[in-house]
Amino acid sequence: MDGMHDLGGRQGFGRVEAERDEPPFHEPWEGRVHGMSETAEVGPGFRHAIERMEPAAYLTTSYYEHWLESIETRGVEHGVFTREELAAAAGRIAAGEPVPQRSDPEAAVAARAMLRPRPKSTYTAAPPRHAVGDRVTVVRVLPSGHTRCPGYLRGAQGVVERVHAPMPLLDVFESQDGRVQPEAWYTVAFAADTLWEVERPGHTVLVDLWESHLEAT
Amino acid sequence: MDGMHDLGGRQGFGRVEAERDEPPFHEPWEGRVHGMSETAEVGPGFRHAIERMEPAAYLTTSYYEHWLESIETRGVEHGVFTREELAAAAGRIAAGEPVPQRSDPEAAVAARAMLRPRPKSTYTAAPPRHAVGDRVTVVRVLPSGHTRCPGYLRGAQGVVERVHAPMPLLDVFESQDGRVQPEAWYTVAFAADTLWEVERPGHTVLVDLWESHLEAT
Amino acid sequence: MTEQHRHARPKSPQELRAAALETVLIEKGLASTDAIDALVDAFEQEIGPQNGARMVARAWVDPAYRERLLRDAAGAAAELGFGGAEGDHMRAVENTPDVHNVIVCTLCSCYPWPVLGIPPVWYKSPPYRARVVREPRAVLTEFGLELGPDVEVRVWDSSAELRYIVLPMRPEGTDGMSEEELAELVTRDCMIGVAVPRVGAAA
Amino acid sequence: MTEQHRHARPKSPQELRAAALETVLIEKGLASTDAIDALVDAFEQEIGPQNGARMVARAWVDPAYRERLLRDAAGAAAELGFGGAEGDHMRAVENTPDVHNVIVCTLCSCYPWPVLGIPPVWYKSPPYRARVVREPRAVLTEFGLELGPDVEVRVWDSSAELRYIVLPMRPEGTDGMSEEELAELVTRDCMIGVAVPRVGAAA
Repeated sequence: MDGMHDLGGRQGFGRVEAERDEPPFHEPWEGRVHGMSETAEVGPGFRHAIERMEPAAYLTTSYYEHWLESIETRGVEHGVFTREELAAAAGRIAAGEPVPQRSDPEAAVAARAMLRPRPKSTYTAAPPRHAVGDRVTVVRVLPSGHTRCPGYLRGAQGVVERVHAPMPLLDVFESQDGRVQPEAWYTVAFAADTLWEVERPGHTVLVDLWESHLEAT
Repeated sequence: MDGMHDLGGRQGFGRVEAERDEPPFHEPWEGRVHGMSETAEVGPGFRHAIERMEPAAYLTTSYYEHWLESIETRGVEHGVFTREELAAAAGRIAAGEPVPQRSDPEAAVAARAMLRPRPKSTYTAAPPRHAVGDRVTVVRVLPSGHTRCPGYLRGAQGVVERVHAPMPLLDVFESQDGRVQPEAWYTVAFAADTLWEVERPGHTVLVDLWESHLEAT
Repeated sequence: MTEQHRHARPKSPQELRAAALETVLIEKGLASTDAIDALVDAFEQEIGPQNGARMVARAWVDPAYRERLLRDAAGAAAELGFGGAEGDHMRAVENTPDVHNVIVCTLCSCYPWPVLGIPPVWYKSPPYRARVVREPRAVLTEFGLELGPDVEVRVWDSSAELRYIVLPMRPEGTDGMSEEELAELVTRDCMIGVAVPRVGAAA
Repeated sequence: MTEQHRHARPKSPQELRAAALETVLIEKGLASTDAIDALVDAFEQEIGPQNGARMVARAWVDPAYRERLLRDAAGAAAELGFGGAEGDHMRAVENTPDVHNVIVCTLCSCYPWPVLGIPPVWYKSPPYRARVVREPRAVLTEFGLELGPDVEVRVWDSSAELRYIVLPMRPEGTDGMSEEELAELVTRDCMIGVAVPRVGAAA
């Protein structure tokens, strides 16, 4: 979707401002949000909930505010909790009540295990239609919902750099309706000067795309 | 350029909020800005100065703030005045000094005449390369500077609906270097379902494009 | 009219910026108070959608004028004394039972000033500019306009040099009306294409 | 560690929102304090660019490991105990005298957590995501990295499911160094591709 999140190649942004010796979380609430996002089940569509943010809100809020928004939006949309429950809890916290504590040692072990090596899922799908070195064209009409194909590639021509084993097309997988559509996927190389008027010498942009994003040239 | 101004087809925006019985200017300063913009010569590039605004600033400021920004930016860039002069004047105004008055009856007459019928310029150029009914493709690599071709059309295919007499290509004309490149221009019709996944039934989007924006299909 | 305002302390940062800019331009001899006043007065007193409405009403009662309007809208506007900046090149696009037209400028806020005046804020807003090219029917519904499924919607993205005005269909039940009465049915929104004229519903 | 924080009144609207959300999730039994704590602790104490740096240093001293890293980065990470969320699929891309690699995620902020930790704010910021695919050399210059005109810049937009890490070139003058000393030269920015390792310049 052509949301504000689809930033590649957009102009008008200023310098990249890097902070020295940056901590993983700048405030404790950021860590709590990260932890909740990874461990609490509030339904699918993590990224799509962020992508649907109103553009000015997207640009003027921080990364972990985006995550917070995503958990809230999905929890409400999937019927896990209501806006009223969030507001009531905020009222109690603002009045000085502490955040309740709940211990679940098994969940803590499982949470830590998410950040250790684990088996990969494998999927079967039709054989890949493209091979390394093939010229491919990105489809021009991209999904209006979630997609892993950046808008700047619409209709662009590239060359297959690598072919990967099948994976679910995430455009569909994240669409919240439970469908899984495994497909071959590819790393595709694009000469930047076929995408934009760019600095010289030109560079190469490489993007991982699924078969649904591509047609043979 | 892919600035924030290039809004066509971008998603995530909310309802269109219409105001009843809206006046031409909501505050007197808006009228002053409109009048200054039309009558004071601060150099070319009116739109490009707005297009270069930082995206969040573009989205969170009003139309006449964009105009104000454009006059300030161009005045400074073209050496007409300095940021320091603007700041000093702001200090005097904030301290209670009135805006000075200057009468120029001839300029007032000329200003009003701008909003009356006036002769059109005519330009000569090579004959148009495309005719009504021709299929054309919008070029994929658009200018990184000012352009009148919206980004959502990159690489799109359409049909010439009308051919117009030559006009300067504004991509170049507004680029502040004085070049004038008259070209044939066209109204081109695009089936919306070739641009985006759209509502049914599909609609047609018609855009005025110059020859430089098009190639034969 | 602005004597009072320009002597009062600015109430907002924007007003202060604008006053500072006017001060600098005046002091450098690059702007004149009365030229700015003349433009403000023109848009506040004379130029607005009533101009376009007169053209539409004329086209409804005078088939030859309608032809000239559709062939050369700037010329047809000039016949009634309208023209100039943002209207040197204009085109009128005609609604029919099969086609409904809507005007937008996705890149900026291009608009035919001489015949419609200053565009409304919503026309200049990101939601309208972003959405109406992609989902015009959804936007029109928000304006209260439901089109039949067989009507082709044409969205004119006037980002170049031609300014557009919609020539709406003359509504039913207006047979006995004078040109002046007809003009009163034609609102700004009808000429942008987010509304259609209705008897007894004019602004 | 957060006992203190969760009993203090929130200092910002974001902190209040986050505390309200945690309250609701805990009260519904959908989250547990110690699972959240476990993830926070993991990123604050254990997981960070020091993991990726160990892999890079190993690859510099062990050609067989380098081969495995380039063929299957997730497998090579697992050899050192690193892996999991946002790193189940990883790829290492190797800088050479002719090719310089840079990592970005234009659509989101995809990043190989198990080997680089939480991405820095600038990596997640609109300026980096918008600009580095279009004008990487300008962005690299802002980071103090000037590449020769003959070097091909490859920008990897990791918006799908594969997470990338740059394998930088081993700098000159490091012949006598141990694997641990080498790892200290490898900063996070070197593995994103906005810097290169320099002797005496490590973070």
